[in-house]
Amino acid sequence: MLNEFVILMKQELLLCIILFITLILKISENENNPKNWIGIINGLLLINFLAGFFLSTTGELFNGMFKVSELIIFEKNILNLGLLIVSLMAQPYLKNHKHLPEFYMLLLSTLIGMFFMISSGNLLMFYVGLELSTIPMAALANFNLNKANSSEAGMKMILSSAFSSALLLMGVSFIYGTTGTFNFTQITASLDNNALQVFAFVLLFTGFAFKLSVVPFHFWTADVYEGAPVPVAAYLSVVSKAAVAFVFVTVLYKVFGTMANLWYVLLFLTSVLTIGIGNIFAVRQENIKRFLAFSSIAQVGFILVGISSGTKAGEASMIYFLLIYLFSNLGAFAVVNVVSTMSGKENISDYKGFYKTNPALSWFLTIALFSLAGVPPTAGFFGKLFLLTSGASTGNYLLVGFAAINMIISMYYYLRIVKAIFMDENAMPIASIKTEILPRIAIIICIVGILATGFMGSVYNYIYLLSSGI
Amino acid sequence: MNLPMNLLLIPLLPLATFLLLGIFGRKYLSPVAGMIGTASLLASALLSLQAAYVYFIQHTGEVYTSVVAWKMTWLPFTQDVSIDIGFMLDPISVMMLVVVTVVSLMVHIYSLGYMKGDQRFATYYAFLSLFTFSMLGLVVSVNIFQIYMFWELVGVSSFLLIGYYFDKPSAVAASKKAFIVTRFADLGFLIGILILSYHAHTLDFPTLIHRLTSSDSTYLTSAIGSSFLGFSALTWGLVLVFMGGAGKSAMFPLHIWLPDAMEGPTPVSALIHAATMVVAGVFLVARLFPIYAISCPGALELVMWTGAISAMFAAIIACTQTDIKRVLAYSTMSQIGYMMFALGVAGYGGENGLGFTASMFHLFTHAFFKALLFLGAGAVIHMIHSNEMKDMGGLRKTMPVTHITFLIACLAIAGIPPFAGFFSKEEILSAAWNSNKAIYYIAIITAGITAFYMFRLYYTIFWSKEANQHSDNHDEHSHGEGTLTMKIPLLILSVGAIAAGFIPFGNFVSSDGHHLHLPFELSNAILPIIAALIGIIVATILYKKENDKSDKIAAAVNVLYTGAYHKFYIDEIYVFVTKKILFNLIGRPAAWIDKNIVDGTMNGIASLVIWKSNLIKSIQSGKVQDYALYFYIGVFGLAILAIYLVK
Amino acid sequence: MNLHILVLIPVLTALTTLFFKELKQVRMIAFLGSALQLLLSFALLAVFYAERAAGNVAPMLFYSSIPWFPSLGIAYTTGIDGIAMAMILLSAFVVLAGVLVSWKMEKLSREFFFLLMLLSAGAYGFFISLDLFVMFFFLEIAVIPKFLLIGVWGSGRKEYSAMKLALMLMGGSALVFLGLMGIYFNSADIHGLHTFNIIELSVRHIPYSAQMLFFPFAFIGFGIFGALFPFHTWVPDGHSSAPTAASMFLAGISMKLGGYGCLRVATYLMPEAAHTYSPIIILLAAIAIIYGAFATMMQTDLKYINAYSSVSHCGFVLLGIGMMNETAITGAVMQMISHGLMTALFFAAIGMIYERTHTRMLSQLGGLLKVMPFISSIFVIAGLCSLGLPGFSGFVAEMTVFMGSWQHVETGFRIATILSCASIVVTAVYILRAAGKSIMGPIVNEHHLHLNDATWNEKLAAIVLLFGIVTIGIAPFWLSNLIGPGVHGLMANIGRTILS
Amino acid sequence: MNGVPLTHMIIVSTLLFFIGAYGFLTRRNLIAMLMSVELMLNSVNINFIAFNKYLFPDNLDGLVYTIFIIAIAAAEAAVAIAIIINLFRNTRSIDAEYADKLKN
Repeated sequence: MLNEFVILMKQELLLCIILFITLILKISENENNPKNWIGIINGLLLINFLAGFFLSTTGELFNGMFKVSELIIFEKNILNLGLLIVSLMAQPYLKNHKHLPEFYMLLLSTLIGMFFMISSGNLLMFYVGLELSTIPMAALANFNLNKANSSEAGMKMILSSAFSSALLLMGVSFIYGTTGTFNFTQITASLDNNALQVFAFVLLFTGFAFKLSVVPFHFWTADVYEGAPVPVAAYLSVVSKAAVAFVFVTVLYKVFGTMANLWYVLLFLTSVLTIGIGNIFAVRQENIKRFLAFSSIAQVGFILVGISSGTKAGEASMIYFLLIYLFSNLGAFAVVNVVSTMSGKENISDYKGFYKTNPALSWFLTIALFSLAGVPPTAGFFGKLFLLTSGASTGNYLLVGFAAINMIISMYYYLRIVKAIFMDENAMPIASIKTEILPRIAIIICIVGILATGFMGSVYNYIYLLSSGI
Repeated sequence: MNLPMNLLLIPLLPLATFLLLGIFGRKYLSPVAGMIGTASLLASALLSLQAAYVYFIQHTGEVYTSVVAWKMTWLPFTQDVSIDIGFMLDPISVMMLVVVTVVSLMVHIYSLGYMKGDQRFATYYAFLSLFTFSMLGLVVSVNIFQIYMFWELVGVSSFLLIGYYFDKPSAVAASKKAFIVTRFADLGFLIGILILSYHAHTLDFPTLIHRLTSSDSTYLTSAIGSSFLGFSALTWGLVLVFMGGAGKSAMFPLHIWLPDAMEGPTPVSALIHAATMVVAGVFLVARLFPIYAISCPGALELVMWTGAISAMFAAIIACTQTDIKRVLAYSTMSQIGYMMFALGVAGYGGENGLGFTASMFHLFTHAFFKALLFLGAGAVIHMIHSNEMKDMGGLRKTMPVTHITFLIACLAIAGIPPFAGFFSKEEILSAAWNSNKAIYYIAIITAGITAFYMFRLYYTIFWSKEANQHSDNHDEHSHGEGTLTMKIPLLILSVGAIAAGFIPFGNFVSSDGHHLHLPFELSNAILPIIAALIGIIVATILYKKENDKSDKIAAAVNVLYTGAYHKFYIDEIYVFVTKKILFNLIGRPAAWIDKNIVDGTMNGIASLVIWKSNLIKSIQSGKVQDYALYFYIGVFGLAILAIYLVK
Repeated sequence: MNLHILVLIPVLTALTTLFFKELKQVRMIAFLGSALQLLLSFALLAVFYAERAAGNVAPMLFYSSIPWFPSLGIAYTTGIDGIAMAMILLSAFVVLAGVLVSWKMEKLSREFFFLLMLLSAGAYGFFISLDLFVMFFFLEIAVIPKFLLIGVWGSGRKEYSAMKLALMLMGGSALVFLGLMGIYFNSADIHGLHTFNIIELSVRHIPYSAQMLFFPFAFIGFGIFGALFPFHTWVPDGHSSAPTAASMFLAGISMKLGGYGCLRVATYLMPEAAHTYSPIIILLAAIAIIYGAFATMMQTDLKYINAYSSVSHCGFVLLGIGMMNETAITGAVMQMISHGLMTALFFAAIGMIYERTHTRMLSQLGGLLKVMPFISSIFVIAGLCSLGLPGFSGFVAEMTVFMGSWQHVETGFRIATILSCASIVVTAVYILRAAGKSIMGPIVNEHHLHLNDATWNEKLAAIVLLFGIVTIGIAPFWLSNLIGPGVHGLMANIGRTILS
Repeated sequence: MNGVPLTHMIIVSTLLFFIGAYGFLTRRNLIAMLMSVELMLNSVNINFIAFNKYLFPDNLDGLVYTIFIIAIAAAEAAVAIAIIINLFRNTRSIDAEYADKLKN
């Protein structure tokens, strides 16, 4: 029993161990530089990531509250990778920050929360995981303790997430009231689509939508990204979003599969809104973090298009896209982080003439942006196109057409930055930057991922098999 | 009848010369270029004489058939329609071979002296060879599309040669004009080809002619059956093909390029714009003559009237021009008009074919005396350094050879026996008499006018003013009468101008290949001779001595005179149509629409997006409570929608 | 013979350039790479002929298929017929010439040649691929290098042009993508399996209703690449702002991707719809031809002149495709080849002139024939080819298109054909106008008097292109023998009408 | 069970929920907004308890869930207040209206 418990929860447990190690580090704090800790912790995270691939057994714990499957393990590995990259790229930001251990503690606790959320087979477990992944995030958003923007971001995040989770809970309570259980499988069994359940479902839906920052529940996103430290923004934009997306698909497909034609309409509507609004806002952003926020909103819209098909292919392409999106977005954020910590500049206009001084970084940023825009040969092309393909598989060409047309707008604003980097003249461009080793590793991982993932069809097929395996 | 394959060298030698001189000439061969060109052309001239000998003299049997010496499929379109390149000999093509090579040879020799010291000497000869090649390829075509191809090639080589003095804006303009006008005509030619080939399912000459003439062929019925705007497809096709011919042969109203084309070097004018290229149109109609004559007399009528009008019209204008080359240009146009309406009045086979033979005969003789006239004029210009009559006069002493040969040519063109022009013209007139009186009288009048303006030209150049006036002040920078190489061609050609008339032409060339005995009654000959003499006498009175009679007459018929002097304002009409209508009413709007409307929409869409995004930015107000409110609205909006959907 | 090498070599060349800094090394690498590519294409041609001679009548030679995304039915499928073969040859010629004319590209030379090679790789991949998705992949690969090439190395309003080009081509590919989706999801076989494989698709009949819905997307999408009126506006700006080599690539290769796609994807896979829509296609093509020609007449910038004339000439491609009979389509393909070579040569000449005189304005040029005879002759030859002079490729292609178009007996089609024929006159007008103003006439600017003529690399570039143009112009039968069977294979499908 | 039917419970909780929501949308003081959120959560708790007691009395799922909600709400409040205090440190105000530096 214990043995099985350990094996099934190995990833969570590993994280907990690392969490405690950081805690100990914190307790035994001596003011001599925390720099060398970064190395240690990153090492641990690397181990954690690799360990995810071993001893992967499937099963259930706590009579179905906690499930583990091949797919879930894979998703957790993706998240681990995200965490690793984020912590690597965070190094320039953290190295002079005096609360380094707290940063990691909060970060790790959010990840643990996500893991529980992903494995949850029960609304209670899900709720706990969700909150565990949300509340520390607000603290992280506020991690620039003496910056007004940062604390405003934290405030906005915590309040709106509290608000949304209240609505979510309302939905949960109605579900409970109509079905009398929190267990997913039993809920599915006893759904009869009466008005209260539909309402409850909508409330749950909005809860997810809020976390995924789907229009019109997205407003917090841009502000928080702009205010929060860059690594946190990166983490928010990729890891937490990915976690929620994974759960979202499970809930939609498995729990509320009977309401398919209902949530199909909801997804249609929200995805159109999300892509459109995200693009239109992204077009005229000046701050690059804010710009990436809106672009990521638009990306979520594409994810919804993929999900809306309700097929295994949809789920697979969603996961595949999220993997690629993780590389692309983290790559972009990594460069932005390096630049903003070294030069303090965060505006697109500051990047004019960037290529003259920092060719390597320019190419990295460009490749990442191209991947976000979905331009071959970067992997983003494949990710986006598979999403649209699975969206079209149900004959929903209207939505796909809308998305495809919007790719032009998104093309425009990504190319805007490329233009600034390569073409615009600038009297005093950002000075040449010496990238340190860890963030460079992070960037390299991302670029390799971007360039390789697309061509390795095996990755997609692996995911496809996993998602159809369940 | 099989031909020696070395005849293929006739067109190939000039081609080789062109490539050689065109690629290496400028750098390496500049001094010897002329020699090379002349030599190779001499060779091909001899070869074409051999061809004539083989074809006509060694020929056994009653009928001259067309012989295809060599042919290959060049570009297949469908199973039965394809462009073939080949080498076909029949009476008219052999005749043309001789004409082209001989005249071209003369011009080559002449140019040795005339173009001496020109810095683009080699290029000049390269272009000459290119033209000769194209012209030869044209006349031996087996396939109507082959003719079209070489048609374009002669067009472009004439463009290159007219624009030879490319730093003279007038030359550039003239070359452009020549190319574009003929190109416009070629458009008709092309569409004509498309129509004919579509109905005949072939481009091959013999097959085409057979299919469109034999009364029982389904092709012919289909061509006649399908009609557009009331005319049968066949009529359209033939008329459009003739349009191409009219363009090249400078028939009214497509003649406007020919006078300007005189901007080119004078030997070029002699070769291209007098002897060979401009008669290509006549050759084309002759080539398709059976179809015209048998299947579509209506089209032939058009040919006839176009020719007659052009002949008269050009002759009138020629009387008023003061630039000697332009006078010759208009006379060329008028003479070609003769050939055209000669074809027009002709019928197919036997005696009716007289016009055909006559036309070819005139083409043959005209080539000699007109080339002679141009080369003579060239000699004059070479000495005077001017084209204007007013700068000339009394040159008979300073340049005797030119004077004599020029006189011979004038007599020939005026139709005074026993010179060549007389015979050919006489045949044409009798052909016209047999078929259409109106044409006959036009022709007679034109003959008179021709004699008049030719001798006006002759007298103003060689008599009129007193010689010594300018001979002295020209001596220092004039080359006398020019080098030997310039005199020899004049002499040779004048021999041709005298002797060519005595060839029994009917034995060789006729509409159906049979021998045709050319009738010759003095009764028919009297009237034209009288007309010619009248013209000459009037010219003598007016221009032999310097006086003001001519101006008086001009003043008397002022309207006609100024009209003719300005070429009846045809050019102005063209300029109006092209500049005003094509450029301003189509070109400018097209460009404007592209810039502002088509492009504008594309940019408009882009700016629309930006505008929208600025419009809705206030939604993101930054106040957390507004966000919550939107959240709220979203939730309940979705909830209402959902419940509505489920119910 | 393995086709993948055709993509591999440019990619490797591109990657190799990254390891060098000096212009001398980089350009030499690029030159070697593209020269090798040209040789390979000739070798491929030889093998191709050998196979055909050996009686291999397979529609696609050197067919190979490597599974890529099996669950989506995507495989890296390659193979060529005569049409693709011709296209590959064209690309090889243009690429080599393009590398040669940008011999003195001082600014960021490494990146320049890298992008150039990437672009060419995209083109080759597009022409050899038989899988719609892979095709689309290569089609899109070609977009971004153009953006950078124009925006970084261009002249004039380069940012605007680059952005415009990128966005319009992106829009085109978005439409293409929808078309592909439509084809893909209507291609279910008896087991309900979908496929992207063109060979497969050609035998599966897509329902007529679906065709009617998706043909416009596919055709217009590819048409935007091929300068379909009224979506041609990227052409003038893009071409005129681009550096010489990029203009050559754009007009010589990229625009052909569009025409090729219209033929191989839209028309070939959805013939019934194509038949229904053909009047519209013809109309647009005829408009593009005439209107492009007239718009050219008004231009004063040499590059704009050539760009607009490209619009007009590419109209012939669409005209031929729209006529949908064997001759016309053969003509369309020939026109693609011919226009590719010719316009590349034209842009090369213009680039050489611009490099020396630093102006492309007709008003500021004149009498260049005196000072730079070689370049001027090249310019004139390109012009003559573009106005369809026999002996050059343009004549062959246009005549074939006319011949084919005339097979259509309906009056409307006839009128369209006549209008298109009429464009040869307008073409003559603007070509002679351009040549007369810039090449002939007196010298307007005495500084031009001591300019030097073409250097060896420029001469080589011109000769490479001339070789192609003239061999087609003198002996077109080899080209038609190459293309003919390919088109004949396509006709098996295109000939299909709604009735049958 | 004596008298009070489930519907009353639901009505109460719903009222409480909307009161909380209204407060969240209208109060300008951040702390007050936080309290309104707590109201909403409590209304949810009432729901759980009521459902559990009236509909499914045989197990304690709802009750347990409520306990979790209360605990988590406490944690949330703690973090929120910490952040608000920090905001106050930086801007000298806890007025929601003035915390709008990040916008558009």
